[in-house]
Amino acid sequence: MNLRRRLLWALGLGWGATPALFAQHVPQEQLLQPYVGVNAVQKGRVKLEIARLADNGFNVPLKVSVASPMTAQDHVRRLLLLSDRNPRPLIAAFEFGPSADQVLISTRVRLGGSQTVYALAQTSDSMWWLDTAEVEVTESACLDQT
Amino acid sequence: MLSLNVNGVNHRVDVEPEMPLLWVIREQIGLTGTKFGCGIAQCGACTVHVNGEPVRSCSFPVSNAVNQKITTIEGLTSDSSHPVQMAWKALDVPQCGYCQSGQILAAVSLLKRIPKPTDKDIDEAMTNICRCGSYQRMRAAIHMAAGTGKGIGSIIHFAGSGVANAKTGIPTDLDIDH
Amino acid sequence: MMHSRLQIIPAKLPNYMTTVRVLIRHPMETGFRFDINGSAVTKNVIHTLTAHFEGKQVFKATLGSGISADPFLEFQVRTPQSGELVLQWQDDAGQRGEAKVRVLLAN
Amino acid sequence: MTTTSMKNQNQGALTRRQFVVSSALASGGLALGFHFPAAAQSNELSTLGGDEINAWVVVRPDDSCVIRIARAEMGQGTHTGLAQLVAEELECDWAKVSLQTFTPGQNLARKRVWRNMSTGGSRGIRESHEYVRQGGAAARIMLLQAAAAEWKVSVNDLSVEKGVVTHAASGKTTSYGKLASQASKLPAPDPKSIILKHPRDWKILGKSPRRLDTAPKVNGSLKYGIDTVLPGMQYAAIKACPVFGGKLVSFDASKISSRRGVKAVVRVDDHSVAVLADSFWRAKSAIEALPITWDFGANAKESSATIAERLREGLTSTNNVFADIDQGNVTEAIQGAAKKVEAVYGTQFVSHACMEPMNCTARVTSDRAEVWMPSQNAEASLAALSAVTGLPLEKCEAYNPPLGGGFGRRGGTQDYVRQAALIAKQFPGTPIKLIWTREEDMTQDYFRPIGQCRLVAGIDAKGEMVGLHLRVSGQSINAYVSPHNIVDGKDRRQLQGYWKDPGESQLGYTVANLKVEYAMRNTHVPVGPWRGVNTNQNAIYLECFIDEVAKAAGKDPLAFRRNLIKNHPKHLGVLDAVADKGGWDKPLAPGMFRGIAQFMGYGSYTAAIAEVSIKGNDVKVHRLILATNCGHAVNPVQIASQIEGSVAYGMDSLQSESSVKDGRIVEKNFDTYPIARMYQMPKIESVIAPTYDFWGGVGEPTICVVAPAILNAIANARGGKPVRMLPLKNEGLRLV
Repeated sequence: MNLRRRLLWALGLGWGATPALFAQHVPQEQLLQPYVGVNAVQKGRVKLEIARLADNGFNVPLKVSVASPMTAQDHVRRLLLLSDRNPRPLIAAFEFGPSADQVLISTRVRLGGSQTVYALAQTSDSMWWLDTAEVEVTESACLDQT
Repeated sequence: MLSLNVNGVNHRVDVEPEMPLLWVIREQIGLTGTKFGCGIAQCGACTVHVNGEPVRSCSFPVSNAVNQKITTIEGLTSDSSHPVQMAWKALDVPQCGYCQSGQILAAVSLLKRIPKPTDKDIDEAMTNICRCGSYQRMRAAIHMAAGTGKGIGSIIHFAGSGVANAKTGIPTDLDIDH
Repeated sequence: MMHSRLQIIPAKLPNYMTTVRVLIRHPMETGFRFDINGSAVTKNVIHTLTAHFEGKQVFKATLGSGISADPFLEFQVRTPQSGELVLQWQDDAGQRGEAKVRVLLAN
Repeated sequence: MTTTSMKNQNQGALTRRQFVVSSALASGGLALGFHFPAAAQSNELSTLGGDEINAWVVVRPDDSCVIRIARAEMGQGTHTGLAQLVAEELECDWAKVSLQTFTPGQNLARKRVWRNMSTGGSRGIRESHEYVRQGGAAARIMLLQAAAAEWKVSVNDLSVEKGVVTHAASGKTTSYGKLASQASKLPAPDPKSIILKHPRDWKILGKSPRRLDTAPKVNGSLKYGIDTVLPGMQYAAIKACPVFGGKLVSFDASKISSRRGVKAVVRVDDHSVAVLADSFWRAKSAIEALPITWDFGANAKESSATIAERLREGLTSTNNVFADIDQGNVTEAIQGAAKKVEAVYGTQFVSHACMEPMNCTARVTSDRAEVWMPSQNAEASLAALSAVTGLPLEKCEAYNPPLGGGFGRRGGTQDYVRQAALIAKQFPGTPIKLIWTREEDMTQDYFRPIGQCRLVAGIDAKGEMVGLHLRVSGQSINAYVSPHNIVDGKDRRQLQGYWKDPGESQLGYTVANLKVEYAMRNTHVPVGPWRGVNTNQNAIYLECFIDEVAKAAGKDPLAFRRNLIKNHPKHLGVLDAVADKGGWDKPLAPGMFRGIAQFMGYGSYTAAIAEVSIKGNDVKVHRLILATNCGHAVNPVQIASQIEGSVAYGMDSLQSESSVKDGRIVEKNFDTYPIARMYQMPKIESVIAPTYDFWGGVGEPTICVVAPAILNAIANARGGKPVRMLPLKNEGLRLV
């Protein structure tokens, strides 16, 4: 059961209810909860770069970096890319060993409609760090409902 | 070199004799009010006057226009004061407006031929395509320009609870200065 | 089998970081598309990509349908000495891919 | 890449300043008071000699007000309507209002302060009315605060009318032009503190001031995208593989390279080739003579017949079908009914056929890319340009003059912008104007999707419909353009107008046993939104069938509908309004027949009555009465314009068809693809029935009731024999 389905379930809209006409935005708390649990999430250290407008969402360049000394004592353990509107929220997860010296990832992602993209990093002290970026996916005006 | 008289100005153009007049007007002379729509004389967006007669310039070789008097929408009047243009403005005929240069020139030559046209005359003369469907207002504007007193324009009824709200100032009838 | 394009920018002193750029020919089929008869096209994405340097895992990516077709990834790995860098990936259909490159440390 | 060399490659290189000057000259004929950015000199938007009070409003010393407009204007009067919304709250003098548009780059530079720039889905006004009115109100509050500060009085003691501010107690007056400078320095009021005017207090809204953009449309001075002229510009004609999905293999440039004016032949992408020349006609003539080898691929086997067969299978199949509504027990209800009615309807592919063919002018260098294009969404054009050139958005700009029609073709699908950018990229610095021929336009469209619908109804002994089973089988737009928008594999969008959810496109009928299903059956033909999108086809299926059921039940079609619709008062309201104004109960002249239909789309409720006669195969539509409840009527005369236009568009649903043979579209131009003309048009009457408790759309909703109203009248004229498979020519009929 994916997260969105779980949400619908929680709202009592699970089985039998008509599905939403369009995928809905998942609120930040619910989007991050499966990964961070009850732990606090702070803004900072992570830097997410992504263009404000995307042509159709099929191929959107994205760059993310995490500031970290990357020592055995203090390094980035994991980095997650999340979408608040894709049918599957987890875009990608990256794991680094303490041998890494810096974290700088570039990739190309699919975005199902205008949304907020989240870059969530966990450092070796188990702290969670976050950066977000809003992207306007310019789909057919007659179809999109955002 | 071909010699063309467009809107009273002589132009010399170095083009193939078979080049359609449309492209000479738009690209060589630089008057872009005449539009490209279909290229096969079907839609009329490219209508100009040659010696006062409407011609679909996309299918009219430039060589046929040499030494003729060509009038484009820009040359119809210098101040949009032709009765057809005035009526077009008065009734807010254009929607997207792309076809309107051709429509106006078609209407002008209709009125020149038949000063007081009937609806049937209008149906027969106005064969240009308007994809936005401004036909009813075009018909009304032609009647207005001709002074036939037969233009129906837009017929608007207000109904439903909008009428009930009329007491609160919401208009119940056409409230325009047309 | 899929073809990949692999580019590395070898480490320069003093931080021993090698940049890896990899582009893999793969449709990254999302499972959300439909064919002409209205049947959903089976999901098939490269779900895992790892990098090993001298036999030790130095990077792991878990990918999903949110990654574009012909996935592109750029990342850094620490290469304190010259050695072999091995990239391996696997898709939902069980297909595996591998690319090896010898990293020569620039001095 | 096959590219012959380009002569005069540096011709287009010129300075920004030169360019701006020349394009300002080129657009010199624009009506005073209309400010289109032919080219933006920077990301900073000009204040045109006035003071910017906020993002929406600039006030000049002469008291004239410039209202900034974000959305595209493609004919519906969106710009004028939006200006009315701002001006109403601003309390300015409408006679002194002018408009200013801006670029997506300027919107981005100000963190999208103007929000969405797209026009589509009849959303231009209904989606933005609140924040643009707030923009006007905020500016008014700031101007009044400036006056209060100057006179040292309370803002509450001031009044304003037509931009003149009065302090009643002292008799002092001043005007917006004198206050602008001070007002522009004040902090913006808290949006939550702003109370918008009640419609009963409207002075500009609800009235019908003339459109602000008419003047340049009657003298040829309005510059559309296709009229863009840049120094050193070259013209491109393009040809894409006529079979969708096919590929470009090769072409023999040597056969045309010696033709006069031809500069280059270029591969654009994997399925299209372009010829560049110094005139469009030369480019077009050359590409027609260019030998091209295509790999048509497997889709060359597809035809209208193979597609129809696939759709037919979907009507009864148990594969890949879902029920969006399944209430009661439809099977039992129909089996147990006194009478059963069954029908299969079909609608065809149709083309947008915007009068201004697809076109785009592009200029690309290594660090700057610009496009001039007709676009329903300039931000989409900008994003496409950035994606094609690889340049960041900040180094790209898109200029969007008014469109020569849009109809859904120029929204999210920016194929023509991509093509122009791909060509221009190959000739750095040279502006390239790409124009599609009409043939290219009509065969490389994103067509209205094809569909069929099977409907079965059960009627009880009293003539009441006790069960309705409706299944649409057809192509999905979402599956083609945005499959990720299909939630849980169920493409509900194709059932637009049959939804139970209120607000947008709700089914108005209540049937105890009801099943509404969709079986997705796709084709190789590209599809997209076509003005009205799925409401057009879905209204034909349901509304024509309801007439069949009413006849089988021996009931009057209006009375039958009124009974089914009684739980939905707004649907009922427009139905009654159209029946009243259309004189449903009044006798008709001999030989004349009526048809009625109702539907909902884009947040608005619509209904129509058609009056038709038939002589032989000639169908004459004499009169159409269309009613809409669009919630708030911003500009009634413009609403009437849209209603009148929707008749032409709706009639084309009946007579036009883009058919498929050997994998490609057969109808290439207006000689084989009929478009409604003057002689076919009926007398149209608009019934505007706003209830002022919601905001609905205007540009699309009335189209969908035109065709079923006419079809129901045709069936009545033919002794009850319906036309079920469109276009009309399938039954040997034509509109005269």
